[in-house]
Amino acid sequence: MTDRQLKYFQAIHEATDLALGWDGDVLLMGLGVPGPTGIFGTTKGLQEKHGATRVIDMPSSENAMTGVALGAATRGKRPIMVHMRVDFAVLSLEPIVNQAAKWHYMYGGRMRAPLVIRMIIGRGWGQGPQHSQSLQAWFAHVPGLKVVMPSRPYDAKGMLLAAVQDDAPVIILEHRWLYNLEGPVPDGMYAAPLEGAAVLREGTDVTLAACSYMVIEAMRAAETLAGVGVSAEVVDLRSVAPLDMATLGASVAKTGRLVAADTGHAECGVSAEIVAAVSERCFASLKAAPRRIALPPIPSPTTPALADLYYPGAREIAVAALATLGRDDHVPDDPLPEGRQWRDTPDPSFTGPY
Amino acid sequence: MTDRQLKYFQAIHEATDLALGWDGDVLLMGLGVPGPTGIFGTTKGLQEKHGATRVIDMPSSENAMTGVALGAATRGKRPIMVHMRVDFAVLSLEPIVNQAAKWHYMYGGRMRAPLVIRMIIGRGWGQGPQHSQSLQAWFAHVPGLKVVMPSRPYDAKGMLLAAVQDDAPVIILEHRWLYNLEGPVPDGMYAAPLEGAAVLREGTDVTLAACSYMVIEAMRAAETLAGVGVSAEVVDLRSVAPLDMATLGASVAKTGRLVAADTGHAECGVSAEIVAAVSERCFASLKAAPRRIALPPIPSPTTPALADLYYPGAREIAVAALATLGRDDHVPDDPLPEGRQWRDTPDPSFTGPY
Amino acid sequence: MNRIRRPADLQPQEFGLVPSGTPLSGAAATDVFRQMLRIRRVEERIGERYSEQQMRCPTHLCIGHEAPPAAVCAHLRSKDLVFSNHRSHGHYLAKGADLGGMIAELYGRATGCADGKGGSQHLIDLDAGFMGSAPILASTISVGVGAAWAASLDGRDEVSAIFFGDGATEEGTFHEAMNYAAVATLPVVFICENNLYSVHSEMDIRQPPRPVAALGPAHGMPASVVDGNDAEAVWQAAGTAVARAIAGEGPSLIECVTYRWREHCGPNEDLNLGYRSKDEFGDWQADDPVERSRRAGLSAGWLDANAIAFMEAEISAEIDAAFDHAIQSPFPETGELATHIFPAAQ
Amino acid sequence: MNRIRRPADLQPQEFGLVPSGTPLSGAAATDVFRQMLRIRRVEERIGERYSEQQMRCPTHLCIGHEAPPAAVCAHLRSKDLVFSNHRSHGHYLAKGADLGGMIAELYGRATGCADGKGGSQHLIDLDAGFMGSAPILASTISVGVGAAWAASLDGRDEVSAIFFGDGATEEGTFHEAMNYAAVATLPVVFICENNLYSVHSEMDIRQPPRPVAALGPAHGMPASVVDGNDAEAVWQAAGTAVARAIAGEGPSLIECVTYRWREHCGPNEDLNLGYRSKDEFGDWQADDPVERSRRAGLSAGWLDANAIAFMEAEISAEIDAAFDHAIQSPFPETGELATHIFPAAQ
Ligand SMILES: Cc1ncc(C[n+]2csc(CCOP(=O)(O)OP(=O)(O)O)c2C)c(N)n1
Ligand SMILES: Cc1ncc(C[n+]2csc(CCOP(=O)(O)OP(=O)(O)O)c2C)c(N)n1
Ligand SMILES: [Mg+2]
Ligand SMILES: [Mg+2]
Repeated sequence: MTDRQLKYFQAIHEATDLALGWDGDVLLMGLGVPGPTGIFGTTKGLQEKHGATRVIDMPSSENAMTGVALGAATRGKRPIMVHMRVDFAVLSLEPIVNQAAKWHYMYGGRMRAPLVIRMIIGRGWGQGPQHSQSLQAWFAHVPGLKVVMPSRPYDAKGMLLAAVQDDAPVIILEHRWLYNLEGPVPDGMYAAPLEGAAVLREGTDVTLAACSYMVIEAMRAAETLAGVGVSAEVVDLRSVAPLDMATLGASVAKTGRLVAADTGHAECGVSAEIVAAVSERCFASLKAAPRRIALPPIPSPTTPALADLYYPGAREIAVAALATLGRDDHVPDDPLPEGRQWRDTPDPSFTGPY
Repeated sequence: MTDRQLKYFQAIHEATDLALGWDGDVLLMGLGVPGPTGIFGTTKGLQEKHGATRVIDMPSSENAMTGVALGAATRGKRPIMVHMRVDFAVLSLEPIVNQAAKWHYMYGGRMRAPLVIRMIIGRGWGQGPQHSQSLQAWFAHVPGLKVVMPSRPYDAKGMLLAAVQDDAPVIILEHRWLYNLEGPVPDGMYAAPLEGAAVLREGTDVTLAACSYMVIEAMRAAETLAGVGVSAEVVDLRSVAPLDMATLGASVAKTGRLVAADTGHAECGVSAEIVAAVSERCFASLKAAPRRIALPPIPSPTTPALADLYYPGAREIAVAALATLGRDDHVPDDPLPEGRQWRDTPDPSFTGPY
Repeated sequence: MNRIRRPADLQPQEFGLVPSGTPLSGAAATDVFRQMLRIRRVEERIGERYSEQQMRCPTHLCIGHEAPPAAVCAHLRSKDLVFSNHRSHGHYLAKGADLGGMIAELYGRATGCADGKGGSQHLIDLDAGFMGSAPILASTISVGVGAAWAASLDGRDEVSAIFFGDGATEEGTFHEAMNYAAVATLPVVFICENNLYSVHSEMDIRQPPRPVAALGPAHGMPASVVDGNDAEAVWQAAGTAVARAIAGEGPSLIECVTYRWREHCGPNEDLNLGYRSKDEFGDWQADDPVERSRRAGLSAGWLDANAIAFMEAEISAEIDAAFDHAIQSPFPETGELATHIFPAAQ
Repeated sequence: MNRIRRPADLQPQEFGLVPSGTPLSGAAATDVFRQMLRIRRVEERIGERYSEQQMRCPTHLCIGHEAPPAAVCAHLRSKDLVFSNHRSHGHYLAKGADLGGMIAELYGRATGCADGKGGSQHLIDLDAGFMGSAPILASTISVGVGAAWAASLDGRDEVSAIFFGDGATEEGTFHEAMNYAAVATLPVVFICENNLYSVHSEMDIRQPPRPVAALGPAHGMPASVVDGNDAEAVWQAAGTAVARAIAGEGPSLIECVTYRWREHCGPNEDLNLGYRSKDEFGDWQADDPVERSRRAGLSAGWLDANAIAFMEAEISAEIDAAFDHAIQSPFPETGELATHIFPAAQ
């Protein structure tokens, strides 16, 4: 592994830059893509570098512009479309789900739609009910889509590069709170597979299966658990469709216990799929009831006073993990950093409005 | 119970007629609602009876017309909107999910949107990839929506009447293959609760938890199972959001075994939610791995030659139930009725094109 | 504007799109007529045999709509692209796509143009530049615009012709797609086949009293309303629109007013439903686009009875062969169910 | 049409919507001016205090946009309804909604107009007829049309005024909603605040060179483009549009060309971003709608220095009180998290 460190958003920027350089058919499009803030830095300067025909801004027409991207993809282009919020992409579900996901199949393999759609999951600073939805379960429910949620800069770059080279439509969900986190990122082209989970921490007592930002919380939870003598294994799903049941199964076979943590809602969510798939296929391995950590069935409130109660984190994961061991130790919440009243930002550098 | 028999589509028609008569604020809208075929008979003649201002056709503008219905609902109206296919309603997810589902919460309880949206799940006669999706899981994933899937004429009428009287947005998914099935339906107004599952057949060995058309298949499977000495309990979920965990839990506590059958896909689907929720909360009761019967992760093919292989039914449910008992008896498929080559219609009366 | 209910109500109107002026005559006229006749006969045959219940998929016949596909596609080169909707048979055939593959597709056979996986609502023939049809209203419109975008990015001289109905213009995505085609000055021809109905719903409850073509200028492109049963009128409007696209002058919108003869979906007539009167239907049948073209050809002399008889014979032989091919073809193998979910790496 | 980049580029144009002709003077003019001044001061105060990081929600200030809310709402009765977008403070205030509830909402307090659950992007005050704002582009437009539909069904004399930006007109649902408002002849006034930008994106890449107002006739309703920094011009267009709605003549579209002074979202200026020039910004600041109205009033005599000084004092006292109220208000209780997910039976 390299010791070159990049932030998550820088890794996405680098991958996009490389992809645009790698193949002249790669296109980058989205509201504000060429703009001065460049989608939180991930597309900044790329129009200047790769040209105004290949890196384009677009009208706020999420539905048709997705169809436009699909049409370009059917003619050999490899568009990357970006949505600043998952909530906006809800307007583009028809072309994604009825069309792009099905075209290869419904035309008997004659059509290919190599389409990459990046969607950012909002959180914090009062994003509220319409700027913080985390709808990966919807996409994972639909055959014909590959759905990935990189948690580390290495995957943010490598999976985007793999997605651009894949001929299937790939949905990449990026959690806003991962953007400033740093990690090792090799330079140059490399592809991180779109399938396959990663064991980020080995353990023997309980499996913490998480995706996206919840991987960060799961790693924190594993630390806490280690402090009370519990050895937790952390599995970063990386891809939510398909799920890597081999890795999950092997981990649960070892630990016998499962906590599934997702950034979305529990009901018919990714955490439900994990628990269901493990219960179906690894039932004999399970020593205790599996648990889900996910958003409560409540729209996301805006005021920090309620948002702080809304989002589960490391503490809730640790409590659930202990429960699978029949323990109910009190787990204190990590104290608020000096001078901060709320937990509604990932770090003090994040001062809104976005 | 009454011995008055109605078909499923007649029960919906009767409920709509009664609702329109019950309260002058009830409105009925949708593409083709007043048309000569009246949404497979469910809205036929209602414009003539209740007037062209309250029973309306609409432009094919699923997105905005849903917003229009929401706007009318915020002003005291109680609109019932109908989509001939779930696939068309995909265009209206933004107003349903970002808006209607959240307005009561996000405005601190000041807004009410008593909105009923009926969506028909297509199947058969080559409905194919874009006319047969069954996306109840998407709605069940979203807080603020009530999502019901009546399987019997009694509920088709009673739950629609309950939905119209409820102040929350209610999504009703109706499977096309239920439309001609008959059952007892009391006349006059009555409400069947929007929550709560129903045990349609008692049993002791295995719980078959199903929704919508899969309840019919589950009942057939229970018959088959009885023939080989297995006592299956059939639970009709009725509502997929919320799920009735009390009834499910009690049944699994008795049987120790679970097969969840849904008309949609398995991944992050309703069958995943059932298996996950039961595994989480009733783990101690489970004697064997729970199983899911759902659509394979494949778009729906058009040719009957593949569609017949695509849809699981009573046979697959029975096989899964036997597997939970460690048995692998051969279960023959029920023979094709006299003179029929395909299983792509619910009965010979169904001769397409829809 | 008065609503169009009968052929006589139609007033052709230009919103910046002027007809080419070139008369439709000679070989060009004969070809357009032959294509219209061929589409008519294919649809009639499907209608005859549909009740055998071997074509087990929703099927939308375009009898009455023959002029727009034939007259527009007459201007298209094989490298040009066509995108279509649920009522796609005419567009598919006029673009030169394979009849055998279409009939086999309706029969759900492995030899179908989509391996049987698509049916009538999902036709495709890439070799012919028929890029696909899909039944979700207006959904292929933006896709066609995207294909035109790719062509303009690559400097390929390629036109996207996108067919859709009047109902499709009520979908927001149609407006979004028109807007982008204009913003990017793309080589697109939007063809609206306005047959006055969306399933059984007439215009009054769906659109304000203005021609669909009025949307063209509002979205930054020229448009016109033409008599969609007059092959020459469609041909002249399309001539200008295709030339503009090729010249890099951007998109155009052509509204072709026409009429559907059969039920919305399925093989039968539907006067029994009562949503349109026998009288109205009669007026439109009297305005038969195929017959009008035949009469024009006979009087202008680019057609004669022998030529027509010869065409009829050729066409019916072609149709016989296509149906035989379909019926003799195997159904897809079991293994086909799970193939083509994801594209294999190339 | 030439793109509008500077105030001088603007050419007011009528697409069937003629100004009322009534001069804006006297008490009516004073009220509009006072409302504009009030909106300006409220937004300035939010801008000053936002950096204290106590208003922890995305906030879109409307400094520069004061004329449309003030001049349109001047025609609305309390029973009329307003629907709004993300840049909603001016619409909320001009409709007479409660300032204290708005500031408390920005501060996330239990006394907020949405109990703190909504924040700046989800304001509401039903008593004032402010039906709600939401930040998903164009999404409240169809909702406003639906409210007008309910009013017309019940024969209630009630107008829906719907405010949105130029970017929102790129969303298909805007077109679908316009179409239906025209089909059903509903009492709706569509007000587009065209400030030339969608976040940092200029018009050229988003819309063809035609006024947004050109969409009106295409969707069956009269429209006009007016100088959105000229309170009187907006007021006269709105006068006609509201009168039409009340008379049952149906919807109208008013495009008000104006300019945003601060960053798209947040309290600061943003010339540092470079997407618009200092020079361009300067021209628009010189075209300050509040200042223009002030000058008009002083020269016409319906304003004098004392009156203005008195207004300033009243307004700043009102704002002080609103912020004090907000800051002294409690945050929502823990139990509030799970209340109002579903409406309780009534
Ligand atoms: C999004 C969507 N809504 C509704 C339908 C159902 N539908 C199928 S065809 C049709 C009528 C379309 O009318 P038009 O576009 O005028 O085409 P025509 O059938 O008249 O040729 C409708 C409403 C659909 N396929 N897709
Ligand atoms: C559907 C959707 N897409 C994108 C966004 C992100 N967004 C928020 S405001 C905005 C700009 C809107 O521009 P305009 O409508 O002109 O209003 P303005 O901010 O200029 O007043 C955008 C793109 C959104 N909120 N919703
Ligand atoms: Mg039509
Ligand atoms: Mg703007």
